Amino acid sequence: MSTVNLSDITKQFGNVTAVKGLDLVINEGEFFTFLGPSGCGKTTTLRMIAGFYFPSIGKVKFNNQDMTSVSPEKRNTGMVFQNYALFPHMTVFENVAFGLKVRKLKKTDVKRRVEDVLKKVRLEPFIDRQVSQLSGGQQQRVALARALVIEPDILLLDEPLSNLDARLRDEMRSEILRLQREYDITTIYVTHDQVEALTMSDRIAVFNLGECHQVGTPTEIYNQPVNDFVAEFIGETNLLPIERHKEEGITFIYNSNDLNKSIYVTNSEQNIASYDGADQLYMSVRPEAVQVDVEPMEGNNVLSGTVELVQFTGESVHTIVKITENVTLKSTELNRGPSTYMKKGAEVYVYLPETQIRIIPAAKGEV
Amino acid sequence: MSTVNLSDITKQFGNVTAVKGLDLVINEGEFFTFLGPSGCGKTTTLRMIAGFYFPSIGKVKFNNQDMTSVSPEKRNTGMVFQNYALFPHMTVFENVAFGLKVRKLKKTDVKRRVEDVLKKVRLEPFIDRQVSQLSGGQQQRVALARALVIEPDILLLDEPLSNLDARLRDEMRSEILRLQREYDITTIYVTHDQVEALTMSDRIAVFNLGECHQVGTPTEIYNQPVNDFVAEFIGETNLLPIERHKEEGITFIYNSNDLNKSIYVTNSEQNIASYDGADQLYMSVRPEAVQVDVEPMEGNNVLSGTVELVQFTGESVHTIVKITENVTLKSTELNRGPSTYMKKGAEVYVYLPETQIRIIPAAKGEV
Amino acid sequence: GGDEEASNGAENEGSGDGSNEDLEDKVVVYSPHGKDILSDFEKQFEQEYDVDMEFLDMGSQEILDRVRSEKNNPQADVWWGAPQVNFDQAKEEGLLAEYKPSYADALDEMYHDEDWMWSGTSITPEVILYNSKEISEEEAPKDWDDLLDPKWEDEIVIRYPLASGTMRTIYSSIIYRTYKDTEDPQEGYDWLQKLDENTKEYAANPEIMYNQVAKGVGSLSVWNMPDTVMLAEEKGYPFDYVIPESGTPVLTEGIAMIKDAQNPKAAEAFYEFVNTPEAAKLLAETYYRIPTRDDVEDLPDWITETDINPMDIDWALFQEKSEEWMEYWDNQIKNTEKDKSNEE
Amino acid sequence: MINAKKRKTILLLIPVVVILVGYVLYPSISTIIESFKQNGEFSLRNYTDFFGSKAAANFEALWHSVYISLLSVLLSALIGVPLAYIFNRYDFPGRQLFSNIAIMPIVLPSLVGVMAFMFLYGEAGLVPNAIKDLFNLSDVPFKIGGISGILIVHAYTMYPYFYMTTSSALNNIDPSLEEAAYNLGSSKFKVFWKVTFPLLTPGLVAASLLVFMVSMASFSAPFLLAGGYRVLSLQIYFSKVNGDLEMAATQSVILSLVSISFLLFMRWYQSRKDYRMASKGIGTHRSEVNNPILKSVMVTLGILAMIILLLPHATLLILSLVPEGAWTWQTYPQAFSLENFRLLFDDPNIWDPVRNSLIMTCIACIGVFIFGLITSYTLVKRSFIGKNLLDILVMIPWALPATVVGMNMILAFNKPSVFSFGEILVGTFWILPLAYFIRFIPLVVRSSNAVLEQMDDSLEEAAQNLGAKWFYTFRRIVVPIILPGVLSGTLLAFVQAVGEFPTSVLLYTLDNRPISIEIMNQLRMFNMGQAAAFGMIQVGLIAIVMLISYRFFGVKSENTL
Ligand SMILES: Nc1ncnc2c1ncn2[C@@H]1O[C@H](COP(=O)(O)OP(=O)(O)OP(=O)(O)O)[C@@H](O)[C@H]1O
Ligand SMILES: Nc1ncnc2c1ncn2[C@@H]1O[C@H](COP(=O)(O)OP(=O)(O)OP(=O)(O)O)[C@@H](O)[C@H]1O
Ligand SMILES: [Fe+3]
Ligand SMILES: [Mg+2]
Ligand SMILES: [Mg+2]
Repeated sequence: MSTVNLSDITKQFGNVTAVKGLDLVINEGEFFTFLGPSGCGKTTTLRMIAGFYFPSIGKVKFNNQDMTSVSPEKRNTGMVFQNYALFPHMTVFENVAFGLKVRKLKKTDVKRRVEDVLKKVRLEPFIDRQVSQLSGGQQQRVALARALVIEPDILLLDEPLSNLDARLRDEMRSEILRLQREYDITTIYVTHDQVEALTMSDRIAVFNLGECHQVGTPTEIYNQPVNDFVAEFIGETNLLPIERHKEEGITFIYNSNDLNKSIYVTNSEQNIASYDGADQLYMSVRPEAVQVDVEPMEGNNVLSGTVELVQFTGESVHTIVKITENVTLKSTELNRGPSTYMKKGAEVYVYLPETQIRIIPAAKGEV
Repeated sequence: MSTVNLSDITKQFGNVTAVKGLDLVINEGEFFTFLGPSGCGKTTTLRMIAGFYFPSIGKVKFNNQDMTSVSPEKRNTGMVFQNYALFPHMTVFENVAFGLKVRKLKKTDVKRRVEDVLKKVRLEPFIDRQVSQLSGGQQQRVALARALVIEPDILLLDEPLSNLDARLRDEMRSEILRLQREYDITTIYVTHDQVEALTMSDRIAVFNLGECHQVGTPTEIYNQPVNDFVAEFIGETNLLPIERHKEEGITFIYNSNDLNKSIYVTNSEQNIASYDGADQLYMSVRPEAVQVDVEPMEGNNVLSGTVELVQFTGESVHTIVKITENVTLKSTELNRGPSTYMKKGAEVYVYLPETQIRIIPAAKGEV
Repeated sequence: GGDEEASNGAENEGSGDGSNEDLEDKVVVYSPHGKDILSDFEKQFEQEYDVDMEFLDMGSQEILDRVRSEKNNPQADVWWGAPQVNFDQAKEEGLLAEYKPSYADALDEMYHDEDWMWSGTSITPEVILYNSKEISEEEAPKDWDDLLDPKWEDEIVIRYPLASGTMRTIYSSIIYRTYKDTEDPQEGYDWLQKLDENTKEYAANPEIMYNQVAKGVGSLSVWNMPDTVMLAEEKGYPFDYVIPESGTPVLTEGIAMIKDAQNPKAAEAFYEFVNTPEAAKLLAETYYRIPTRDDVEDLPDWITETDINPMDIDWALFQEKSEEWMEYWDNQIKNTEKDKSNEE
Repeated sequence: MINAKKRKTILLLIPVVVILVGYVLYPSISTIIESFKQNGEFSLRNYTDFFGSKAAANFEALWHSVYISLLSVLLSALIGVPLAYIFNRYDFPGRQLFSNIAIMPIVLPSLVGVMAFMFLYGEAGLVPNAIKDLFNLSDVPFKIGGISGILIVHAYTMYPYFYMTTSSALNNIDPSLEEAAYNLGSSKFKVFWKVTFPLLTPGLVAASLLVFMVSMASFSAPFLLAGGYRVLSLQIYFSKVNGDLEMAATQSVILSLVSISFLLFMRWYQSRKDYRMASKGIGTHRSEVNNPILKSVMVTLGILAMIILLLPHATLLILSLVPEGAWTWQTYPQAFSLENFRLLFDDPNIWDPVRNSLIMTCIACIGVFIFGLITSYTLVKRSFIGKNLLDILVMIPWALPATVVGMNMILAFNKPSVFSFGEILVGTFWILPLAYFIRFIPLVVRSSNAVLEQMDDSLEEAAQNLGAKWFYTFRRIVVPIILPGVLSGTLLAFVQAVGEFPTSVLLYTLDNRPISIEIMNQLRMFNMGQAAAFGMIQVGLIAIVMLISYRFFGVKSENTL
């Protein structure tokens, strides 16, 4: 178990800057997730921690010990690769035992520890199989066991679930979490699946274009995004450009040109992100906060429109409402049976609760 | 545009039966989905329609014309492969033009039609790129364009989105739907992602172990599954074995041994699936129908338990409640901000609405 | 040579001057003579001297390549067997050492180098070879000029001259016949031009040439007498030969010492040994080689009974001119189409 | 700061560069220097001569060489690719056996092999005469010779390169690509021509390279079958025969330059397009073929081809069974006996050459296996400046004519040098294994490159991440994974080294005379039958080695390259 300390890390490949001025502290025993779209530098950062890349600028420290130029085999990290990287010519046992044999453990110790960890990942019956005879999910668990058995200080996982189907993915998520808690290892997890990130992590760092935009717990990130990129990338949202108008007690009033209307927002840390005077501002409302009704509603933040599309996803139903030519809003309701679905083309009223709107600046430094 | 008629199809590989006695009619212009877990025979069925496999028993008809043993190049189907199968040595233009050149169209016609279809999939600027220089989503659209440009009678898609990340997947879904509507082609779509199946399809066939369990519209399948396999595979559900007890007006009463309690269910087609006397019965309640409260509730179907886990997924919050040693129930609520989340360990009451429970038999023919 | 033979040396009776104490332990011989001759001589030589003879058996051209490449660190002591053109070339490149054998007097001056860089061990007169199944003795051409008769069109198979010392010598001799008077090779070129017209194909190596003549693809060739006799008598080829009446080039096969050899004394012993009258007789009787020495008695009939009319040859001129002549032939005369049959 | 990775790259490069420089570049330099000398002084005369006074002959030879090499590439491809297609795409009884036979031509000893061809297809050959007698023709219907002879022999002996690369490439092609083409409505032929064939490009490029270079440097076929036809490799020989060594060196340099240009051209050609399959391992479905007529046509063609391919071996066998004198002027052999074998076995030392060849080839193969592995690893998995140069260096022993390589070796190692540890190597046992080693580096490196390129880098990283040092990783992960491919490359090197003649004849000593020398000497003594018998021993030896490596190491000849 270690803390990981990245200070002011920049990594360049030729003239591509993959990571820019990154500062991060990952605490002991934490489940920390790097989240971001493809190509934002997640893998690069992870590989710098593992020692496969060396930062162009900056320092990597484990427990205040400088590891910046230490070679990978001396770092004692356990990595699970996106494609598992299992050794195809070895059995399950040999794959898992590899790291222990390298450490010159006694044969009996190796056997005991491999059996232990395989029991933990529930693969004991497969111990003598060739890895090619395992299903995707099983292979993933072998990779996990192989990384865990050496009792690494830090566990690194690079999109380990991205090739699995939805059901298996669900299963593996709880498996990974269970094992992480059990071994209590500092874990860094890379993904671009936000549901995965939100359900599993203690804290999340959201990346874009080589920069880290926000670090926080899942609910912080989802409920209080610092800018439009984070709001849009994490979960679905309705995003509208707006302008600051005036203050009325605990309520701020913003103007939306697109809607040609004022929007009222409760003035609280929850609802207003910090921004500068120069920033372009957006209002973000999550679909599940948007209330749609066929009955007329009174009060602030009520708009009217027509239902453009009703989308059934099983658990919930999305209703997409067209307000003006340029603005459509999405609302999500739990599925309560077909009788409760809106009809396409219906005239409806849409209410955006003042306490559920968040005002955020545009992300800086975008290209 | 064609109808596709599969009658009594069985396909055997050696002594593996991949598909068993399948009867299906797919209507003109329909968006039809094969849904099922890995290895259930979806691909095999699709490939029999495309002509890459020949059924061991049974007939494949397009528009009442027997195609059972016609070779693939004479069927005029357009297939999008799971791995796209783009020709790596050709540019985007050459890939898309391939099917037209085979048909010996004039050069100018080829050019016009390729440009048309590339405009439709929004890839015109990339027309002269090598396919390896495209991102996953763009490659997917090239594959789609290549299949569409020959104006096939039937469009076949084998898990086209399974390699893409969540965001791209969303985007591609609407793209595919838009194009299918625009060209109005009979489309057969294979997936094991239920959200995909539910949001896109006109009708869905649910497969398991080579057999088709249910055919219906997305809401039918989700709200009125015919057996426990379908209920469990499509969406999340709380499933409990129960026994028929008695009838009380419009309400049926069932006994759950696990809960040691009676469960009341409205007697309607919505709530009670057809079953035989001999069948093992289950009650299925969707998490979004389960209501959880810290305040005591009165009436039938109210249980009490403790909160075991609260899982935040962004849009919604899952609360897992332990009722007895063997029974935990999952409840889903929309995210209304951290203040509304349950606390782990809290004593709570759980209500299962009588109108939202569905009684289903165990699936037959399982191994 | 194997060690088992070395022990035989203990019982050697000593020979000649019997001064083999100063001889080195071994002698290395490069030779194209083939395993039969070489092992035969190895046995005899090792019996006589307490010296281990080692031989490497390879073609003359390869020997030259090798000796040349090993110039700075010679591995061989003696080079036994090669047409004199090869020796002349080696001499010019400074690869050989001078040695005048004890039997020098028995050699016609035609059969040794003027500086004693090499000396002849056997002679090979060139003859017209014909397939005795296809052509009767009467029909066969009697002289070089008869080969130009149009009736032999497409009947002649010739070993490709550029790759063969023997053939180069024959071609040069033909040119030299007139050149020695006119100082102009043109007449000779014309002759070769006509020969080329009658030639069916050029064979790349002797085996192919034998095969093509034996099977009747062609029925005439020019080749050396000893090989022709050997093939007919030993291997059952339907060959017979005619010695051109007007004279024929007689090639000398020789032996030479390698410069800076590691075992010079043993080499000298070997040099002497292979050309004793007994050895020459053995070579003639068993291996169809005509000796150069004029003091060998009781030679087989096929040698004594044939009347060879040696052509008068200026070897120094050959050495100087042959490259130019052959290049002319190669570029101006040779009909590439005939390299090897007409193509289908 | 030099990071850990760079340090290791440098450590790896040191042995690779030392060996390549010491044993490939250093010997070749003497040829280059020679080419710039005229009567011992530096001058460009040879080059001005080459392009000036001797231009007519040289250009003709150069043009013929290139022309023949290109045609050889084409013909070999025409035989190798369809055969590979039939044997890999159609299943029929005996397929495995036939696909092993398909590489037998490589086993044919070079000189007697060509002779066997003449006995088979020459004007007096078995096949034309059999047809003539069968149909009572007045003349033979066809015969080989001249250019057609060279080409046929080249195609016959070199098509296995295409066969092997195509086989392994075919097995790597994602079948869904072909299915996509069928689905779009194209016919079988179109699919092959427009999709399958272009996707074979990387393999075809590798094979073309090997064939082109071998044909450029090929000696026995043009020499034996068309002695007067001017090609560059023969020009070199004749220059040498004429004693013009400097011109020979110049011509060798030009020949290698042409071969290396071809190498660079092929690399450029391959890099123009992308042939990597987007995804591997999915789409393992294979469509079912049910056109019985097509299948039986293909299978018949395949079997016929096999019979034709084995005819030269059969001829060799016949030759070895015909006693002396029984097949000289006769069209057909008159008698059969084991006489030749008996004569051979009468010699108590008969097995010496076989043993020598085996030992030396094994030593060379072990060396070339280890060195090829490391070199190929460095070339494929490491990035450094001068990679292209290193790649060219690796191919030089293949681009130079074998005789030139042999002469270079003598010149380089008949005096003490650092690379020979202060010893004189010429005249020792070790010079020949060293020569084989150098000659066959390119084969092993090429075949290892192919497998290494397919190996995922993350496997090595995973091992490192688990704490394994580089060498441990290399030994336990990299080597076992790529072993099959490298072993089959080594097997190919073995097969060729056993029959290697041109360098052997220049370098062998009494104690290490190899099989090929023995065969050649029998031939020189006009013992065609015994030469053939010895040839059969060589064929048998190689067949046994192939069988053993297939049985015990699972090396499939098709995996090579
Ligand atoms: N070895 C490399 N050489 C050059 N550029 C590189 C290299 N590795 C990564 N990059 C570039 O650096 C950027 C970040 O890459 P990285 O692999 O870290 O992205 P990622 O966040 O892991 O994306 P993904 O989700 O697609 O895996 C990309 O623009 C990529 O093209
Ligand atoms: N060519 C084949 N030979 C033998 N068995 C096969 C073959 N193709 C498929 N099968 C078997 O048939 C069954 C159905 O396979 P199929 O590929 O149709 O599944 P699928 O539903 O497409 O699964 P997935 O979601 O994993 O793609 C599997 O058990 C599979 O192993
Ligand atoms: Fe001896
Ligand atoms: Mg990544
Ligand atoms: Mg499938």
